Amino acid sequence: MFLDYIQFVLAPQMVTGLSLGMAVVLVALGLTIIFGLLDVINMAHGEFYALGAYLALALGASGVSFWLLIVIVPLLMMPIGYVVERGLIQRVFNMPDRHVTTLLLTFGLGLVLEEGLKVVFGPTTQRPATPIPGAVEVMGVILPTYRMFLIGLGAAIVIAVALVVNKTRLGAMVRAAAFDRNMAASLGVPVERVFAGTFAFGVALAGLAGVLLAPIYSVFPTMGRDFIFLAFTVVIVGGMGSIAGAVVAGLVITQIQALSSLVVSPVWSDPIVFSIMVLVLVLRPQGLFGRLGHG
Amino acid sequence: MIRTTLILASLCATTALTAPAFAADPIKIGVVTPLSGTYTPIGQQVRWGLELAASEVNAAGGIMGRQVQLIFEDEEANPSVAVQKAEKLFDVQKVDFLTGTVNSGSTLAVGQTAERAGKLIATTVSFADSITTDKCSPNVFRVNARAGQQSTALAAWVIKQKPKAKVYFLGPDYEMGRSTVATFKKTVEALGATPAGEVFAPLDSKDFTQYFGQLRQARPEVLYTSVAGNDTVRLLTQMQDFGLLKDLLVVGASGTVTSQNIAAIGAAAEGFGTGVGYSTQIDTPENKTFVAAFKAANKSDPDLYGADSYGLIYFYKAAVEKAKSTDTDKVREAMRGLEWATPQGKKTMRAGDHQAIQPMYVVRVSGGQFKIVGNVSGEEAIGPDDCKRF
Amino acid sequence: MVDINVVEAKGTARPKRVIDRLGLAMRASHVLVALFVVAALIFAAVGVIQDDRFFLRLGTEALIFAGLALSVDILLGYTGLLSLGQALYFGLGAYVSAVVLKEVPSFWAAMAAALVVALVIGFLAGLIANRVRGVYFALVTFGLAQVAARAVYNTRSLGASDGLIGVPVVPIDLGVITVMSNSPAGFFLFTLGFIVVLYAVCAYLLDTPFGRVLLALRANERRVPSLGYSTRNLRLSAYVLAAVIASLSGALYPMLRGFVSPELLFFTTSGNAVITVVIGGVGTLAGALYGGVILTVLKSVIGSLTEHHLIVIGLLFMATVIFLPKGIMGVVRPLIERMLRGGKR
Amino acid sequence: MSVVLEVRGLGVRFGGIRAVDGVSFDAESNAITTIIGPNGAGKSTLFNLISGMIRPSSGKVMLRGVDLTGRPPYLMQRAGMGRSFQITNLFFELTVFENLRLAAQRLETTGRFLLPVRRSERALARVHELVERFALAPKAGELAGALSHGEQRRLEIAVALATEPSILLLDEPTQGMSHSDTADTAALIRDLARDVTILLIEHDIGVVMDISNHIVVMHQGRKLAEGAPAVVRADPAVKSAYFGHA
Repeated sequence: MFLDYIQFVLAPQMVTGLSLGMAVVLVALGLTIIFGLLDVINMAHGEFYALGAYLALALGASGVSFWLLIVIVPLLMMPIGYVVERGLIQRVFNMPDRHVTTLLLTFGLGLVLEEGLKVVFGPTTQRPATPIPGAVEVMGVILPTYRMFLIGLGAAIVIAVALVVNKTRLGAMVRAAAFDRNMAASLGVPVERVFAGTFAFGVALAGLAGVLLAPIYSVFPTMGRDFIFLAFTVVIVGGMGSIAGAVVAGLVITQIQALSSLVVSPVWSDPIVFSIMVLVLVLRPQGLFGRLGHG
Repeated sequence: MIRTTLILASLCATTALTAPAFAADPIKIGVVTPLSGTYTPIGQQVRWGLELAASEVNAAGGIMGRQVQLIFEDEEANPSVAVQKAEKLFDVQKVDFLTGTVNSGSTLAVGQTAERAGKLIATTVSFADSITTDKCSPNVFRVNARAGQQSTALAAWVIKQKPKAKVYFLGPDYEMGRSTVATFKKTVEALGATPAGEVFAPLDSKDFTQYFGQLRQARPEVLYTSVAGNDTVRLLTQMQDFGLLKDLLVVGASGTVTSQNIAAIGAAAEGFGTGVGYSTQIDTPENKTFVAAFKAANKSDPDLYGADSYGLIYFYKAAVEKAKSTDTDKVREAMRGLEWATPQGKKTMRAGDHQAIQPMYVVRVSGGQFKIVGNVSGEEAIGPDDCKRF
Repeated sequence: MVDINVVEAKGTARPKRVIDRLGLAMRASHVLVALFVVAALIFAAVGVIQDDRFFLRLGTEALIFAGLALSVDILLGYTGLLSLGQALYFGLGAYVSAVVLKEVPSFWAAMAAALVVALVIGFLAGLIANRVRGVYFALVTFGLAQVAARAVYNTRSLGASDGLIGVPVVPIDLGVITVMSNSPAGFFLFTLGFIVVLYAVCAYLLDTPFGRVLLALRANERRVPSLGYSTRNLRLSAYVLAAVIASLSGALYPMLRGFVSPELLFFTTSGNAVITVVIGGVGTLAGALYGGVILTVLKSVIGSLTEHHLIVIGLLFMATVIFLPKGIMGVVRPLIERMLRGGKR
Repeated sequence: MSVVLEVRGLGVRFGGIRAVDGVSFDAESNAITTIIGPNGAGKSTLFNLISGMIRPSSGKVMLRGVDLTGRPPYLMQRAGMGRSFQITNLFFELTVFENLRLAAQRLETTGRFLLPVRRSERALARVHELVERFALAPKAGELAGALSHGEQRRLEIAVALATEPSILLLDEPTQGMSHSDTADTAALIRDLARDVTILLIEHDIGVVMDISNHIVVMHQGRKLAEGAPAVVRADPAVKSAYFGHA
């Protein structure tokens, strides 16, 4: 009976928690970079994620293979992000209350994008086929192949992003610009272009998350709202801009969510996540891992 | 502001100047339906069904020689907006009749507005039992099947397939989802099924996989679910990814798998069964004509929402022609006990609770299409009249 | 408008006049609200003459939501706190009022209950929300409202997802006259009066040392403690004040429409209130009233023309944030201020 | 002369580092007590400890015999402590007048807190007194953010003084000022000391020696020496630790 419980309930719960966790991490990754490095609250992040999924769907329908989409979609998202940053965010960047102003601006952008997706792609739900179908059973625990692949690829993406931000010259430039804009400018860093590029990078990551998650979570115009609160929670709990923080918080929170739905009613899992966020904000406002580029 | 006032004032002026209706004036039917937000696809079916019927009626000379005019307003699936738009249609557009609301909250709130304004409404979509039971209104009619009718039909069929079936229940965790599960559970248990367990997932769940362990452990033969829309897409495709659809009969509420999400679910929808008031497969000449016309007009199959909305216009036409008037009281009287023809067969509006009695079908997905696998007569499925207000 | 907040400097050879800019701005807001009231009265008169129902009741709804926007402006415009969950209190007031009215059809009982509940819940939630600031405050208020909405959505005794219908028409006994809540012109005028009173209370409070310290909080929170004020108490006071205003406005909703539904607590409601304030003009109070009317007219007009009205409203909102960061009042109010100053010179 | 402020064994640790360690001194009424020391000596931290911005891990702060240790800044202010900041810390979006009025309104009785501001006559009178004294009268209607640096530094002191504190903590009031402005400010501070006890942090050693009655020398978080200017100047330890490096 007890073994049964582990095999059928506890172990699958933890494995699926891990794959959901990786999904949240992928969405939160771009958010935390934009948040941490640019100090911009991108409320339209969920809609960029949706846009990526729709691009994948549209291109996939015209015959582009999934493996190519993983590369093409983020590349297509880059210029969109760049233009949004230069054309919109940059305009309000120096207004007195940057957090609130950029939050409001991107909130408006999210509304427009979401409705735009509906106009272009229609309101019905769509779904690309699972790129790698099938499942393996390990000691009675079912592991769908694509989810396993996603966990692996997600880990690789996180490591690659962390390396770019922390180890490359480009990353150093971005961090310098984030830490002290004026000082970086005086050192010859093209701050405005670096910021736009960083935003574009974050948007591209959102698009990549869209490509990878569409087969599991399906595609519809309001899909952007799905992960966004969870992603914001992860970013706050992990620490703004901290990649390691986002990973740890993403995995831990979804694990808590998965296991709490076993112990208490699933309906409480959202309030529980919310309470964790408030608790972290109160006890450790800088998040578990502190802020990137700010010691 | 002053300009705004002037614009509003002039708008008031135009409406007030509208002369009393002449025989040749069109009959106006207001449609308050979600054209934006999550329920847009349903609103679209409602719109297509109504427009098709109205154009047919108009081509055939209208209702009592008067053309039918549909006036659409977006209710954003929000009762507050629905009520505001309903008042606009009643007071400004002076519509004779109103329909289109989708979520039951909107139907109930708009029904109350109609009652206070002395007008009639009908829903073609909302299936919450309460609308024609404890929260019934003399001014509200329902031409579609309610949850109870659907459950009865489905339960009878399930038991025929698997007598004494072990049934697992999975619903969205909110009042509607819970009550739908409860209704089906009661009906199916009365017929000899044994419950194997139940779980309620939060509305808009991203990942249902966390409930799969419990599901597998219970080893049910039948899974009943009342999730809807995108949640169904996720539930069924994720079950497929986990290989859980093998040897499991999946059945659900009528809104679980619909023409809006069946394409997205794909192969994972195969074998899904539900009890509905309509299927494109109904083998009658009327239905074949309807399906063909609907497809030609909208490049899409009708679903139950489209068909029930289509039938509504004929319901209203029959009532007005019987009453020889569009007056609320006279039309209400005419509607009570009215029998009328629809693509899904003959429907009867029960006088006691304003609930349409209609034959029910059990349909199963096969090759991406709903195929009829069983049916229950209208009288068998309808259940008692629990409306005590009139 | 006799004295114009000019303060005479004492003890100097040449008396100097220092114009109190904040007082002047508040006076300009009063003028704008007075214009608003005049326009609303003309609107009501036209409505009565035309025997209109719909536009008067739509106007009433716009005023009720303007009350919600007013509460957002107290926080955002005067205390510097962006609440993304103000619908929590609006919905709270609406539900409390609906439940009370279904039991005892007394206007004053409903309002008193909405007031007390808002004070209690506002205080408790304020203790949580005010532990954090800035964007974190926005996210925490958002989360609080989500949790509350979910709770209502799942509570059978509150009608769950269907909401509560059957809120009766109530007489509002004002001593001299009694207004019925289903009288289009009567309830419109009553709501107008009610919202103007809410405005007046806010405007009064913001012109006291208390209100000025709130502004100081917005301008530079770090400096406030060394002026001798506890920032936490101030923020909590502002939060509770905003909760009460939102709740009292919400309490009028079921009287007008006869029902409440969980959608009143959803993010759309909070988001619309923020859009209202930003378009009308943050930190002007009058902007909430004008914004409320503008957004209602926009939604009603554009909503009937296209189902994609959210694109139009979204674009308009973005344009306001970029080009008119102080909203419509940011353009209009300085003109009024100049008039008021010019008039005195 | 009576002792206004007593600081006893005040210290704080950040992590393992003792940023301020067991500092004791007195500030006497109507005198200027100046804290000096090289960068990183812990002067600003000491100020933050005294004014409640940082909670001390040890020691005591007493104002006019009342133990205020560990109270939050707003209660410190209410107990009679006014302070200015090293980095100008004003309400830049508000006028000079409003900056001062906000500070002065604490002079009013509690009952006036919810009455219109124009009823706060005492506060308004105080503002007029201050704009004259600090030569800000012509600028009273302008936004604090629009003032020159020197004017902002003056306003910073005026705001701290507005509530008529028993002791005024000034953190580098001449920071970033030109020579002539510095001299004017020094004169102003000396003038202020006629009515109020002043505790000062100052870098300009000329100013320090010129206006201080009493000097406390800090070094690496500890008090190195204290005494009258002449005494401190002659102290060999101070010479090597401070002037030697300066």
